[in-house]
Amino acid sequence: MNLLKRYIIPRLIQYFIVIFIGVTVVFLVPRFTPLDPVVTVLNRMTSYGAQYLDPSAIEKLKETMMELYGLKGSIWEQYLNFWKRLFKGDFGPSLSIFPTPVISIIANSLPWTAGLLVVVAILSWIIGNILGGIAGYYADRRWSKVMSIVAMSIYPIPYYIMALVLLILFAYIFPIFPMVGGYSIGLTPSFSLEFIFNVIKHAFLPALSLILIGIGWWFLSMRSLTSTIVAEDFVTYAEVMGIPSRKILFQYVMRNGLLPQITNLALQIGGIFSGSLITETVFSYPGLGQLLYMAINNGDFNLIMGIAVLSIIGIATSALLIDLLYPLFDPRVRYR
Amino acid sequence: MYALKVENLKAYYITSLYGIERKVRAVDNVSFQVMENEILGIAGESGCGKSTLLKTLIGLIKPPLSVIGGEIYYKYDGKEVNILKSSSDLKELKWKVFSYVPQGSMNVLNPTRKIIKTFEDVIKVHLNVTNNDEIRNMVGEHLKSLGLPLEVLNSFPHQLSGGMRQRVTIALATILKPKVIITDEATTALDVVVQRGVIQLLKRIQSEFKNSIIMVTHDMGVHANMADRIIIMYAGKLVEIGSAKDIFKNPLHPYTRYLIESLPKIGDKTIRRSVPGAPPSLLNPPSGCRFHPRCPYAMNECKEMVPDLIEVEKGHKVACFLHGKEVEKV
Amino acid sequence: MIEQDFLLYVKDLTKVFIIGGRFLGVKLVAVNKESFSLPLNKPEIFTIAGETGSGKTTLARMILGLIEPTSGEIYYKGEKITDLNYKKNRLKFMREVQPIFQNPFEAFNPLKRVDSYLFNTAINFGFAQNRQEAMEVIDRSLQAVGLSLKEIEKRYPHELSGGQLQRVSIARALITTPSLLVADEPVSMVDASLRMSIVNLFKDLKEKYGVSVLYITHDLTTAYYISDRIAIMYRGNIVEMGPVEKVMLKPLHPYTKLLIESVPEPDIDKRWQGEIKLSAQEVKEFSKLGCKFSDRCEDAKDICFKEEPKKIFVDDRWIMCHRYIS
Amino acid sequence: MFMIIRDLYRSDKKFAFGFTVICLLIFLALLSFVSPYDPKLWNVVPKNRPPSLHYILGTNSMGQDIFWNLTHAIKNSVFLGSLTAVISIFIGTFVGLLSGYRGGGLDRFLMSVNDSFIVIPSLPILILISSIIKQHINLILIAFILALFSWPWGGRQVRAIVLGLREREFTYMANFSGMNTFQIILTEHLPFVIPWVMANFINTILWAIGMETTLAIFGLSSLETPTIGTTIYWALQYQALLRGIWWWIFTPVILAILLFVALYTLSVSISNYLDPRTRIQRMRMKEGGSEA
Amino acid sequence: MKKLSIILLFVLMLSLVGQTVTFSQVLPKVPRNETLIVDALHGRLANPKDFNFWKPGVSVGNGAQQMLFDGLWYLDPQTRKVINALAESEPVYENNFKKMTVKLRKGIYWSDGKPFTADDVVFTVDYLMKHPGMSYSDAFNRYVSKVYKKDNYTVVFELKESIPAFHYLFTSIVYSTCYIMPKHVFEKVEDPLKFEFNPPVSLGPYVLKQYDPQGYWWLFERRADWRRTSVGQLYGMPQPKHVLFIYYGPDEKKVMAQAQHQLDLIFDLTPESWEILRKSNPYSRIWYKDFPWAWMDDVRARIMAMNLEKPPFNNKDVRWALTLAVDIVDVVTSGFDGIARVNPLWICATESLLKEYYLPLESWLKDYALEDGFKPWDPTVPDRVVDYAKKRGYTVTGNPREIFGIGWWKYAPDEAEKLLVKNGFKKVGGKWYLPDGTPWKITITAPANFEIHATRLAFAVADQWRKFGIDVNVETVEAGPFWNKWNLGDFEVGSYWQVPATDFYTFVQGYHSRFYKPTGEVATAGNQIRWKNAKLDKLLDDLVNLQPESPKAKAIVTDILKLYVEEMPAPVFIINLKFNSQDHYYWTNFPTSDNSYMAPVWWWGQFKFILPQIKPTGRK
Repeated sequence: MNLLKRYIIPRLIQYFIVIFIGVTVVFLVPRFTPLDPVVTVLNRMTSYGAQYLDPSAIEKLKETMMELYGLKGSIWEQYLNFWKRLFKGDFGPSLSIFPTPVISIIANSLPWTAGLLVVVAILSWIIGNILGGIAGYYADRRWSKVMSIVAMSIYPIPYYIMALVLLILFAYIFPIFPMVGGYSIGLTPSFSLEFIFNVIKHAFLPALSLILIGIGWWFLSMRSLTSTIVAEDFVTYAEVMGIPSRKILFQYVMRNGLLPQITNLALQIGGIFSGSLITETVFSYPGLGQLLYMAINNGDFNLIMGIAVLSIIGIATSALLIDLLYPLFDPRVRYR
Repeated sequence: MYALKVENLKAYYITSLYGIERKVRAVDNVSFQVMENEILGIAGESGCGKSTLLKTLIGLIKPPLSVIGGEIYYKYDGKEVNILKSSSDLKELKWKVFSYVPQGSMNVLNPTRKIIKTFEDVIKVHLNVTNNDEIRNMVGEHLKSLGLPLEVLNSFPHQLSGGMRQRVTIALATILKPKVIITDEATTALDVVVQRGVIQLLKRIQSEFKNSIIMVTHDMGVHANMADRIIIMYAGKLVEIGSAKDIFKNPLHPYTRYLIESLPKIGDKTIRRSVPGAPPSLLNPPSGCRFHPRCPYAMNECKEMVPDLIEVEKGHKVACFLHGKEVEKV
Repeated sequence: MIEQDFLLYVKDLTKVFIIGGRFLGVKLVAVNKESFSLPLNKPEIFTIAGETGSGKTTLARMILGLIEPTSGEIYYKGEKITDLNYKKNRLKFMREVQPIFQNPFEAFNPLKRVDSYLFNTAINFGFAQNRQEAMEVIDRSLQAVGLSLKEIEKRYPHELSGGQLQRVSIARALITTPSLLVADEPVSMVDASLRMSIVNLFKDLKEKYGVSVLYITHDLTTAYYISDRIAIMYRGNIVEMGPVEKVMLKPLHPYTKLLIESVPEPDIDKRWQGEIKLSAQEVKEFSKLGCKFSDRCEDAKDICFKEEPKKIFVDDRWIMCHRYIS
Repeated sequence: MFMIIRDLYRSDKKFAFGFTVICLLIFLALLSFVSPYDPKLWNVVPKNRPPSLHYILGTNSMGQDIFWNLTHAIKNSVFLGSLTAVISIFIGTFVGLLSGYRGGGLDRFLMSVNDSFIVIPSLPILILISSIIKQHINLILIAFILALFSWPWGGRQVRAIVLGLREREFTYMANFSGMNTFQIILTEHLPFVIPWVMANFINTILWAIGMETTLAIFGLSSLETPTIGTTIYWALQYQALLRGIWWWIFTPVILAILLFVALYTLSVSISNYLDPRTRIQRMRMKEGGSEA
Repeated sequence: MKKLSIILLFVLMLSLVGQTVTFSQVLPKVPRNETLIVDALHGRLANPKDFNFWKPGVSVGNGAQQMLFDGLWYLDPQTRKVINALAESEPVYENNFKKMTVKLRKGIYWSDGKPFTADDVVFTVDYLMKHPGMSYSDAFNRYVSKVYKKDNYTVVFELKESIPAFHYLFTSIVYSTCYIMPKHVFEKVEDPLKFEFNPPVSLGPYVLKQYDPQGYWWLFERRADWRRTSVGQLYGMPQPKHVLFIYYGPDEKKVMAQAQHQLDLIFDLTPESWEILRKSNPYSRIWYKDFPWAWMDDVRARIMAMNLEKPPFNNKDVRWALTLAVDIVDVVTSGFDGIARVNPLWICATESLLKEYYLPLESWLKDYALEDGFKPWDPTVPDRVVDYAKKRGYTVTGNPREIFGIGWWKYAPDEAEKLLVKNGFKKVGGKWYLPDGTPWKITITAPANFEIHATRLAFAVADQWRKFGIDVNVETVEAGPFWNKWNLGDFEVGSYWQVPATDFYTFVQGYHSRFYKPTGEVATAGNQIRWKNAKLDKLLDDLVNLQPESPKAKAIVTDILKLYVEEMPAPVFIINLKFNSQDHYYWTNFPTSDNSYMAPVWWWGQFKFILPQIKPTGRK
């Protein structure tokens, strides 16, 4: 009870405030711009020459659409409506592919995004941190320096180029991996071995490209974390005690270095809801990122809001969870 | 019979930072012996080089600290081993022949592991025991003999009080029953009652195992309570060595005298004075006797020549021109 | 109003901290309904002594207005400190009450020149209008601690010894000509060989300038050496309080006795015999029922474990122990 | 200043490397002022020429000299990054200092705002904003938008450090010296935060350049202004990769890597140099004083 | 870093070697040689399973309108021929265009076996009228007073007013049209806005076999009863057993896919991508066998639209001056490597329209003079482009006038200067100043990423005007904001595609001043340049009451074109280019310049009529 009152409730209040401010900002940004989804849709229709109409009929169409899209009324009314709907878990219909509900569009793509990005986040976290920890602990060795230089050089490569080069290499010149999609055409999604293997094969290049960049980042941050931990008394004392360096590296240095990285990992996993735009573009991989980009281009407020709200809730929630769960990882926070 | 012998040890900090080079003569030409079955106290102000001396004794010589000259011999299986010569010997000696209790036990235990894990690590390395139950029994026995509760083994360092952590560290340092236990200000940050407990623990360990303890602290009260012999260091040099009785009853060096006389006592309100002036910089130590700028008896020769450590009485040595005219040979 | 007769009057002061992790935090009564006072007209050195976690530093910080009490009041010359600490009055209050901190190397920002604090104090409190005037004021108070502006001008903290720095720190406090110095462990980080220079200074201040000193320490030897009265704190309570000669030479409370016996004396003829009981988990003691010392007390009775003893006045001192009640 | 650089240059290999590369890049950026071609104009040189003596880094499909365009790109990218970093660091540091020192309600308020900006998915919102204001976009505007999303990270970090400093004795000492909030956070706390701020500053530069590149790849940057990002954009537009015009596409990539490595190593060594611990150590070494 | 670049260089070297490597992987389960793989127009779709085309947000270019739906008529812009699909013949108007009778084709069946009858057509119109928010709902409500069937294969529309072009609502002219719904499916649907029409019941010769829930591909299978469709009746069996519509992603990937013969038809590439493909796949072809390769008979052309309400663009002389300050050959060669057909008039210079409108107007153009007597027409353009092509080493076969257009406006900076000076502009130190003395700055608004040719035209023209001495800035704008700016008139000069072709009749109606909206309001009728002209109104009033393709109507169109030249409201530069590459590896006989039986367009509904005419090559 005391714990609840003293810690959890204030933290929850802050959680809701942060979500509230975040969502409000995201709600307002597109609306304070000249973007008009109705005009966009109308234009797409007329520019594809879809409707051979007397111009006066287009006027009428415009009216009808305003009505249907729920864009009538002041921003304030729209804002209230938005929250009302949100509490029911409804993001409304998509405006660009009216009237498909935003939630079903998101639900359709989310598993792909989540599947790829969570695996990638965890893999690159593990690999990057282990390599970074080793390189930081043996900072004076030649190979450690080479590793650092490689990581420093891979990390800043614009991701698009990295992805494209991988694609050209392994899907075109050596056509080992497929160029498009989440699984082969003609296969039906199932839990068969064939299908799972197929999915992995399709996800391999997207994952590889993301992991390469991810490793670079974790490597660099872990290496610098390690270099401070190495100077801590308990590491020196372990050395004085004659404990072998491999053990010191893993049980003393990395164990302590990983703690702050857990928070970062949680934030990263919380952030997957906005998808990975470039990966999806280059590898034509299913996911939320491209949907969001299309939504932005088409002024699809509801879809933008849907994805952004999920993303905000995702990050805020994982920050909350990691705050609450952190004591499980760090005994220092548990007992003090 | 000595357990540890230090000869002409010179340990300097040689640093080069952003283009400035400098040499701090933290330990300058120091020789002494630690006998078997004795408690040797080392006293001195902060910055006198006593911690540096300990670092070299446990082989923790990392840049910028480097040993310029001298020897450190440990007795091991009846042989003399110079740890400055061979790093594999040093590795062999660690924890079996000498162990170390550092200052500030807060930071020397891995904050994310339970205490027992650290015991396991130490035992696995040095004794080739791999069975965790066996280790647990061993450690349990040891703690029991030291009068420590067994629950500490399943605790994280942060769950323990400062005094308990310090005692756990002592248990860790004595688990392999080393010949020499080196402690660095092991009681300084503790409250008096706890300090008393820790001192008594060390004393009991010493009387049980008959090993040697090197006890570094600036607290003369602690030395008075524990030490068999005491070394007084000043600005990187030994100025006086003698039995506890000699030092307290008959201090020869003016610095030693100041140290003892400046201490207030409960029940005694007579005016006490500090040692005048401030400790010297080891970067540019004063010429001659390093104490001469603060010494009321300073003579001309004190400013120019360095007095050698000479034996005035049996086992009582002092480096002061008031007591002998020998000049140190470099 | 009784509180107007005192320089400092502390009444039923309590501070409760919540410490520890987010899940398993413990309520910790750092100071438990404590009262004491310093006389207005006769300057004195009043020592609060105790071990780590006894609440003495918390007490000092509450008096300085750095943390807020959970309950109880502190009066300075009859005015409530909580009122004095509102923005407007804060400067006025600080002019009267100044702190001396534990670690002189911590109390001066290592990246700033030492004299900047002196100049700031002199100018901010209106004792000088410009740098020129300030120099005089500063030099005067530095002289009082046996230093001069020349010695410390443009020096960084690391260029001075702990003793010198602590004297600068005292000189800074003196600039505002305070009536009360709150000195929190002022010598514990100073080398033993230099300690007496500081301790003697407090004596001088009291005698020459009529400054009262609240001396907070765990070092009983210096406490005995300079103080007029002493309060021994244990786990948030003053267990014994009275004239220093009485309390320290004839301690009545078992804890005071243990404490005084545990001071290692620089006398090889007075080595300790036997062993003492130590507690493993101090935090638990704070929430203990009854007398907080009962677990360690050699002749604790049943009542000691159940009921918190009341304070009584015995032999010139206040004491908090069941043994003396009846 | 010059002395510091000289000392650093001599004693710190990392600094020497980073500084040399940065100087080289700055030199290239300065060359842009004597560039013989206006980077906005097309068809000023023959198209698609590989590197040669006459065209050091070759020419692109729009008839521009890659080397001279690159000098502009460096200037603009570094300007963009620096401006973003200045704004972002200024806000973040100030918020962090104030929030950490004052605590209480103000802290809760500032940190709620801070966290709200952290949870907002920045890339989509950046794309949204820049796609809307695309037509007005210029480097300064991009810098402001990027700064909007980068300050909270620094703010949190600074606050965390200040929370530790707030309880330190010198803060109390400053308080009892009659200093007010702003004096305390600026003169007492800021110096401790500076190494983080420096590291953050350089990281923000790198982040901003990277972000601009990402935005540019989607055509959302100021396309007529040569930057590392827009150079890549045009190279991709003209399929430089598949057409084998490698000198066009790899030049900005290598430049990005060089800039990153140089700034990263500089950030490590500068923040090490400004670290209070090493600063004190250094002061001690200059003046003498005790240690050991 | 060095290593990395060496590796990448190695990659590029390999890419030349690797071009011939073929690997079947996109379709492991379906025989490749029986499948046609088509680039999906809209890219990835977020609602791939929704085939209820009559909802406003559903896109049909990714296979639905080509494979599944069918309409009454199609008008092929390449040949200007009308294809009677579901209708048996062209519509018959009566009662001064207030009644339209349609005869339907017999023997057509839905893919679920139900016959197609007049009921379906009547139902479609009635149903849409009843459901506001559905496409065409507003249009039908505006025009139709009654629709009924006369018999099972005759439908009668009674209209509220006289509309000679009402049948255009059911004619696929440029992109899409009102396709016919299956009555037996939709009559059970209560809220069509929530209905997904999946699985779709098709009237076209294919059925949907499988689709990617993530919206990257759709696989269609030929109906066993393909004979019971309009396509089967008119052209015979569609050749591919399967058709796959797939979105590969950015151009690079489309190029790689076609080089591996994994993508037969591409929607549109950049010239550079086409260059790569041309060199790496000998089977790839667009339209012309040689230079300029591209298909240039699209139904829109690229203009520099000026907002005529923003000074100085409200001045005819300024507009003419800006036109004459442009060297079109320079624009075409620097911006498009010479791959372009110049398009001087306000109607697309397609293969058929060149003959129909341009050639008859040629002598008028030659004689046309500005007010000061300057004759702006320049017939030398095609020859100059050919010269450029030869210099570049390209071969050009065929008539340059047919390929590159019959001419454009002269590059005459002197005359341009004269026109400007006349209006008070000043040129000082090579820079132009407005009459009020401020430097002349023009901002060209161009699409950012979604219309690469428009963007390039903007940059190329900007280049020309800068050389002329005007400070030009090109702002590239993303799709969403671009539409907004475009429609609100928030631009000075906009680079866009905005010229009618076969749809001239309906297109120009929007320029009638009745529909005029001032800058700042949405130009719903399409007059984004805010052109208001009394003469034009008069011509339009006449046009609207004539049957679209009648000779009288054509005469009025010609008058409008002349008026346009006089006013020069927005200079038209080139016709849209399409690098819609075909791979002749598995399939051949796609429409090309030497076999131009139909527009080579896979994103229009009429693509279904190409399918029976292509031939397998027999390669496996």
